[in-house]
Amino acid sequence: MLRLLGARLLTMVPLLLVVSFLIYGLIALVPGGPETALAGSNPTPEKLAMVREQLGLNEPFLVQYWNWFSAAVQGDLGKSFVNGQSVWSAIAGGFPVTLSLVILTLLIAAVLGLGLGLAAALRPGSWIDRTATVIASLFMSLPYFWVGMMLVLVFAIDLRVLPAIGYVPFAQSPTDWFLHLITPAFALAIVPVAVVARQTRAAVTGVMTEDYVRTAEAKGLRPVRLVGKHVLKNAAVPVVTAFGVEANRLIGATVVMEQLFALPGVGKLTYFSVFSRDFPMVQGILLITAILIMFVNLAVDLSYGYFNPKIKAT
Amino acid sequence: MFKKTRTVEAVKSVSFGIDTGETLGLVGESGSGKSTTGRAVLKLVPVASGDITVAGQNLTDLNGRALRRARRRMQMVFQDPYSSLDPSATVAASISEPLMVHDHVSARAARTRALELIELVGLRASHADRYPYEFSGGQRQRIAIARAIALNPDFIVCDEAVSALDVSTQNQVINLLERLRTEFDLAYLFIAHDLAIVRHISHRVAVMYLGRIVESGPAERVYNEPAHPYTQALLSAIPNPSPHRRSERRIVLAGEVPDPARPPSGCPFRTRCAFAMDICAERMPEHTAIDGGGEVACHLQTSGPELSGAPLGDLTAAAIRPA
Amino acid sequence: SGKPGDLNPGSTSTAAGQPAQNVACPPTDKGAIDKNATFTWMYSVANTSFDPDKVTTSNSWMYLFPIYDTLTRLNANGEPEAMLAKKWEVGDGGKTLTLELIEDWKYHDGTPFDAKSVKANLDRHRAKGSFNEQALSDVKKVDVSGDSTVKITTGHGAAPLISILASSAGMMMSPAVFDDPKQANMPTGGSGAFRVTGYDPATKVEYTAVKDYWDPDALNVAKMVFLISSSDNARLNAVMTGQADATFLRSAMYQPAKDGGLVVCQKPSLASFTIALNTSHAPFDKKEAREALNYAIDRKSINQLMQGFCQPGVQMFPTSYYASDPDLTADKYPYDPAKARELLKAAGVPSGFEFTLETDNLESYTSVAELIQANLQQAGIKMKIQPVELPKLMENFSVNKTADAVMVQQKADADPSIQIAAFYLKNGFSNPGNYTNAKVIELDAEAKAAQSKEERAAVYKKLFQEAHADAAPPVTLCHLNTPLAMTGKVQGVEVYVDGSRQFRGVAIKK
Amino acid sequence: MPRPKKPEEPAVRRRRAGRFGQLARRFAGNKPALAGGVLLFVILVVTMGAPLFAPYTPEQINIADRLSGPTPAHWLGTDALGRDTLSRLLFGGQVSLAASALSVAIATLIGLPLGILAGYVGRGPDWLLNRASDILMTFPALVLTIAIIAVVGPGLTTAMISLGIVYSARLFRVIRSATLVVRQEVYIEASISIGTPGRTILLRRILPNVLPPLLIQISFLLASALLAEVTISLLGLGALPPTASWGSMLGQAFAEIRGTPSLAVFPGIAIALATLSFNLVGDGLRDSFGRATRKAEG
Amino acid sequence: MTGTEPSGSLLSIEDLRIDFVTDRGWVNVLNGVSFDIGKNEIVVLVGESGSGKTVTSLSVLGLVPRAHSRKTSGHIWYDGKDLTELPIGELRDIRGNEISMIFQEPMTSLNPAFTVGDQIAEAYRRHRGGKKKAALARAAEMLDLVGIPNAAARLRDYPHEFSGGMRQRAMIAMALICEPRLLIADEPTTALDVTVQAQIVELLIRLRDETGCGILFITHDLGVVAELADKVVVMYAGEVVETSVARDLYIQPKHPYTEGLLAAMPQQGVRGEELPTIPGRTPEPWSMPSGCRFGPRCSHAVEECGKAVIPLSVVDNGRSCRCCRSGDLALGGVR
Ligand SMILES: Nc1ncnc2c1ncn2[C@@H]1O[C@H](COP(=O)(O)OP(=O)(O)OP(=O)(O)O)[C@@H](O)[C@H]1O
Ligand SMILES: Nc1ncnc2c1ncn2[C@@H]1O[C@H](COP(=O)(O)OP(=O)(O)OP(=O)(O)O)[C@@H](O)[C@H]1O
Ligand SMILES: [Mg+2]
Ligand SMILES: [Mg+2]
Repeated sequence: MLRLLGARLLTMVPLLLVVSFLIYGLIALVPGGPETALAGSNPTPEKLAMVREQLGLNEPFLVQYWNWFSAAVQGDLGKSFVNGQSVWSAIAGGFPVTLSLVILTLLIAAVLGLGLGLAAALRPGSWIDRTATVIASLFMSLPYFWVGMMLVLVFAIDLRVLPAIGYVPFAQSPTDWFLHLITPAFALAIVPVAVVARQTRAAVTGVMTEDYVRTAEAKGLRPVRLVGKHVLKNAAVPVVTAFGVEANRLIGATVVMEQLFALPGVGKLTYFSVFSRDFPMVQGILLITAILIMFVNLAVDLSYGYFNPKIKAT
Repeated sequence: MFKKTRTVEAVKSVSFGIDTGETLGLVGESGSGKSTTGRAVLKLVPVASGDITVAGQNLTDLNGRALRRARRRMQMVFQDPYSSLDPSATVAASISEPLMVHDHVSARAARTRALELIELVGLRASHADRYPYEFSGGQRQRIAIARAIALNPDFIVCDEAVSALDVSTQNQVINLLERLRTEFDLAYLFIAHDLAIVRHISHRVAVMYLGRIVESGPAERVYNEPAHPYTQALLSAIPNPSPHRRSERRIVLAGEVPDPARPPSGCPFRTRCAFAMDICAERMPEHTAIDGGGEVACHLQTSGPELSGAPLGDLTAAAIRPA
Repeated sequence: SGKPGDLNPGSTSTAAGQPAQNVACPPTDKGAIDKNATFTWMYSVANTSFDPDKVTTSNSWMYLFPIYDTLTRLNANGEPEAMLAKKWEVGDGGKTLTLELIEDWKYHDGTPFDAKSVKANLDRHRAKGSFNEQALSDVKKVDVSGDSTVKITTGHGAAPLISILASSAGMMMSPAVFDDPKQANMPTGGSGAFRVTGYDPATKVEYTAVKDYWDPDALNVAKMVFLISSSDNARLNAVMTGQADATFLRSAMYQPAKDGGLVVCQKPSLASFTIALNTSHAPFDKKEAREALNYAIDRKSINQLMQGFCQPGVQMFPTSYYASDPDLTADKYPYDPAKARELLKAAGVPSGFEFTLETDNLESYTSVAELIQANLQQAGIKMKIQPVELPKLMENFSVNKTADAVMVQQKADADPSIQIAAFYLKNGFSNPGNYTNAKVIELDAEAKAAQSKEERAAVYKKLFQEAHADAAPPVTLCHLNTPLAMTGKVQGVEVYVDGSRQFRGVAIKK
Repeated sequence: MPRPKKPEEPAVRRRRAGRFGQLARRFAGNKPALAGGVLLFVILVVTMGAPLFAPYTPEQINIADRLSGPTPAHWLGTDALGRDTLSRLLFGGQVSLAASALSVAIATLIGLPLGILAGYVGRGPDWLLNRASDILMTFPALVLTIAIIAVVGPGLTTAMISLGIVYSARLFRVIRSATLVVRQEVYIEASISIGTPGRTILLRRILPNVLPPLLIQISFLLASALLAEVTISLLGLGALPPTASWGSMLGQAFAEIRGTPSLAVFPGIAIALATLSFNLVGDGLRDSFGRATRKAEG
Repeated sequence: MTGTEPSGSLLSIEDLRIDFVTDRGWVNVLNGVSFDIGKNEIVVLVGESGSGKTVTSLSVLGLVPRAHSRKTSGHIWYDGKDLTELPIGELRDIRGNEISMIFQEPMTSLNPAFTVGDQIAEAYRRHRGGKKKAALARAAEMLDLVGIPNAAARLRDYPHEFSGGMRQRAMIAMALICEPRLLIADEPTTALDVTVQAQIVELLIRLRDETGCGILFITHDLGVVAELADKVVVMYAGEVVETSVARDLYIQPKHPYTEGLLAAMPQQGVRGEELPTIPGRTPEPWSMPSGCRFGPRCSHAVEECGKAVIPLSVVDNGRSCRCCRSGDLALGGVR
């Protein structure tokens, strides 16, 4: 296991190198440099030139990349063009918020999605199944930000039971943390809930028809154990895969959601930096998210080995 | 046709030849390399060393276009009737494929020929535009056979062509194969694990174990006077329908087939052989000619005390204990 | 007319269905103030720096006013008031300004506030590379005479300085921290009523009141928090749920805010919607073409679209401002597509022309652009809309000078001269086509040297007449009126006529 | 005495139909799928026939009649500029659907041939293409698209092309693994043994058999792409005004969401219905193909 | 009705009729299946693919997928209880305990996600309780009994680390761990090599001799039948067409279908001769012929065969047959 992990981590290194190169190049090689953003509302050509010089934008591209990358490896992602803040600390500041949001979203997706999927799969064709399928199809079709907006109107503005915006750290007040995040998390979760429910239903119904489930049934196992042990572990791979894909997608969705809910997370930072052409920030965010996604993918891959020993063997 | 030379080296130094109009049965346990051998003959798997000669033409060094051209002389019928036909192509399209590829005939001409072939294998022309899933296993196998004979090949490899079928259907297909063989002077390499079927259809039989041919020879000789302990065991394992012979002892081989990736030293069969001697672990037995025709690779025949080119026949009851 | 008026039942309007022009925000009730309260303001755009020399846009001043007191101050009505300079005097034929400073005040880091430090600040502000360099470009030297007197000498005239010193160019920062780059993120050398005690650049700034502020009447809360969200809905939601105390509104949010029980107050401002033209791109080099553009735009419908929050106007500043020509009212350019077509003929483009308008990609800009697009169509002018983000907009228009025209919200600067320079003078930041008009240039210089406000007003009246006669760019569309929405507890918030956001004296009711 | 009942008549008459005919029959027998298909058809007809159905032109401004709720003159009301919501919805559908079709088409153009190539050829090309898709999959699609637009400039086409490139990695994976499965099917080996050239095998044997997963994936990607279009337009990075798209309509509606909520409701419903129809069709295809495959397996 | 119930019978299936729902609506899959299994008896159920052997065996333990099927008549008597009517909880107590099952596909019948030992021990813990350790020890014993060397160590292997023959043995170990009174083996050898097949058959016979359990052995290979059967039940198209003591069936089949099956056995053929076949193919469940289901393929068919439903009737001394001509036909057996 550790060896496998090590090997996988090693293969991530060249991947990361290519990814970082693309990220840097994509942002830095575009015509019209970032200096205008920096030079203020009435820049003079001299001022622009000065800024270029300060940013090292006059160096050859490869040198620029290498400077950036070697600093990044040492944990220095540079400074914001806009406010001079360290990119790393800006990301680190928003990270707990986004992580909270994503985790809560995935939790909702897990509870509701698995619940709906299992309920549907255990009685295929029943009204439970049909209801769950309809809910899943509907959830899958609603634009999440639209749902978020509607939820705010109802729960925050009309009913005044939930806050409309903002974030409270978990450490400060777990209840407030939850109350502030539940609306955006629920809105973000609707698609994952649908995906996980559908995936679970498909996987579980698939596994339910497997010969080994019949074997287990022939042993006299009761349904709880039958499903809880024999079915779930085998159905887990596609479900976990779906979670991985959704986690990836969520990172994009938080950009919109954190905006609507004024959450001080990485998503909001992304929006803010992209629109203020804060290139070091954008590069840093893309790099960090790429690494995160790599780790999510790695975790998903490694979980396959647990759920299916045969995969581990190959 | 195949000359009686060392024609094929597949799996591990496997050699045999087949004459025009002849059927060679290839039997052995699962994983013994039967399919690989069959596929190697058609160069469907890379052949590391050795020669394959069809009608004097050496296939070994052929590649690309030349190999594709050579393939019209030899065809294959696969074991699984459910997966050997493209589910998205009609029966007529599947049968026409070789015609279009090799004879570059028009689609219409190919279709006409396909209809003839469909009739030839005992289906109705009205079946031509159906898809494989609409057919039973036996019918599919007929379609596969129609495709195989479309180009009038010299030689067909039947890889477990009837194993997946019910007895009655199995017999229908065998009858069809026999009819076609006599009609078109075909040669078959007939791969099967059902020894009873092989006995019925084969002129000669080769027995494989762990990637090697351990015994070969005329079918009658091999079945009546097996010279290799493994052949003996195989034959005794054939379920016998006659209730009268129920009391006969059966040789039950101990243990499992070794991992082909790590075969035992010396004779591959020695780990399960009741006659294993010291030498069996040391040296690979040579192929030795045997009375009644054929060859066997067993130290009992060369280094053993008792046998020497004689069939194993009478010894068994006394010497082999059930596991 | 019907519909829009119906949507604004509270309006006192007549024809165009406009809301009342002046709705005062609740004044401070000295007796009912909670001195320990926190005031939370929510804004759309983040701060760029806490160093008045390192900010990149005047938008950031809002974040700096609580920290740094300015030498002078412009009150909500745009009138100069005493601040760190308790008195001033223009002398030497209008060329010098002498400031008399308050005493017994210290920077937050303990450095005494004195004339020496003021000189140091002013010199730093006008140094090369400072954001305020241009605003103070006319300053020739700063002299210290005594502990609390400073004399500023200018090249053309000192009058503009009085209001310029109320902007970032007049913000005072402890000289001890001048070279400390950390000030950009955590200022410690302020001179104002608040210190920054929490900062999360894209999200919020937290201010805590300083002890013994020199003007105790101007400090009524213990804390201020500025939250940032560019989502209009999020901001309004925050105030409606009480998570924030106040925010500004876009026109579409006005009615819902009132319906939601919020206090909404407003006043005309100096900010305007304008279309800046690149006169090097034909046919904008032709006066007739520019005139045609003015006639082809239906300013009233824009105001309707903005629910009455954008008063039609045809000159840079509203007529209510001293630097304007009161006679240049909106009816100087009635909506008249036929006339526009004629003018196009005169400009040599009888079958109209095509151009691309770049504008901010916010919905409030693009819908105005769409309306204009439809207007211009009537006159045979095909306008393509290209929404881009603000930095890109500036880059395309002012730096690379590739854009034909841009539509922006023009904020008032500290002094009319700055805005005039940007649009009417050679190499002006918003004048990529280098449009020039000799008379305007002459009048601009005259205004700078004028001694009194009245004198300046007269010069500016002439200047804008000239500009109008030449249909000088930009094409002013309307003067904005951005309301504030706040909870019932908030007092003392004022709408500043120059569009700046200042919360001096804000209080929360007990 | 046991009296065996006469075997029941088959419920559905056996009909001569090709494989896709069979599929269509199964699809039609699946109620949700059929509903999805009909819905999709209706959506396509009304949006593509917008010039016929729309009561006004989508850009026709009437500021005096702005923000009206549903009225007899404007069934779905008007927007902030007084434009007819129904007409904009119909024309906007063209834009949104075409945009998602564009990104999916790009994804298919890249993902399908490369997926088949990687799956069929294996070895070096497979390794290389896999790494390339790894890299693409490492970027969060939406963030990347926004970043690209921010530097290149807005426009639906740019957005959808970049989205299509990101999606191509997903499609590549699906096609590649489908090809891997098909590739080791015996009928492929049969074709090789016949002497069929590789090109013909790819086109005639592999391609038709990876169509099922392709179609399924395409219908789901269309749904994703539609939502992405909406998100991008919502952020003001999508369709250029005055062109309506469902996303830009929703974006504009958000500004008025309190005053005129119906403005947000109708595009929301249109988006939901279109996505729903894509998903239902995708599900239906999967079920139909799934059953066909299962049946083929015996 | 079936013949008289042997008093010593362990399990008795009576007129079982099951329908399945398919694309084409409800189709009949089992039609009046009746036979008994005695204590210590090996009953072999033979028939072509799709004749209903598996459905019959699954219905004993109530494992026929409920959602797609319905029982329209019949009983399965065991210990005085009708298993088809037994509450599911009680049936679960019988499953794997008193009656256990081995399935057709050794490759897929073991759960790939758990170790072999875990899966064998699971059945024991379910019915006998106790510590996991004790159950594992018992599982090792069982693996040893079915002839897997180094059993204790192999418990920790996953199914994919076993060969087909070993997996089938593990399945047998699992089935036997609670010492069932009836073992149902659904084609346990079909997927295996001849030599392994022989091992398994030997093993089952030995187990019957040692433990005295009844065995219902399902196969389509008449050859295997002769090796171990006490009694043979022949099925065709969802119906039992003939039941007989094994030896008699071979010497003198009573049903033309049995005759055809016996003749078609490859062991019967002589090289060069055309192999005997039964013309036509088995009817699809949705288009069953009326009257005798074998009628259209039967070379002895007369007009009467197509008319009425033919009952399964006793012909002589414990044999029964579903043929209206069973009295007048003299059919040939094994040569
Ligand atoms: N493509 C392949 N890659 C790796 N190993 C293979 C491949 N094909 C066959 N083998 C191995 O080669 C050996 C011989 O396999 P082959 O399929 O020829 O056996 P067989 O005698 O036909 O068995 P069966 O009766 O099961 O068909 C086996 O051990 C098999 O695992
Ligand atoms: N779940 C199911 N749904 C519909 N039909 C079914 C189902 N299971 C079995 N059948 C049908 O019931 C009939 C009997 O099937 P069964 O599996 O009992 O045959 P079998 O005799 O065991 O065949 P084999 O020798 O192939 O295992 C077949 O026609 C089959 O198609
Ligand atoms: Mg094989
Ligand atoms: Mg079966």
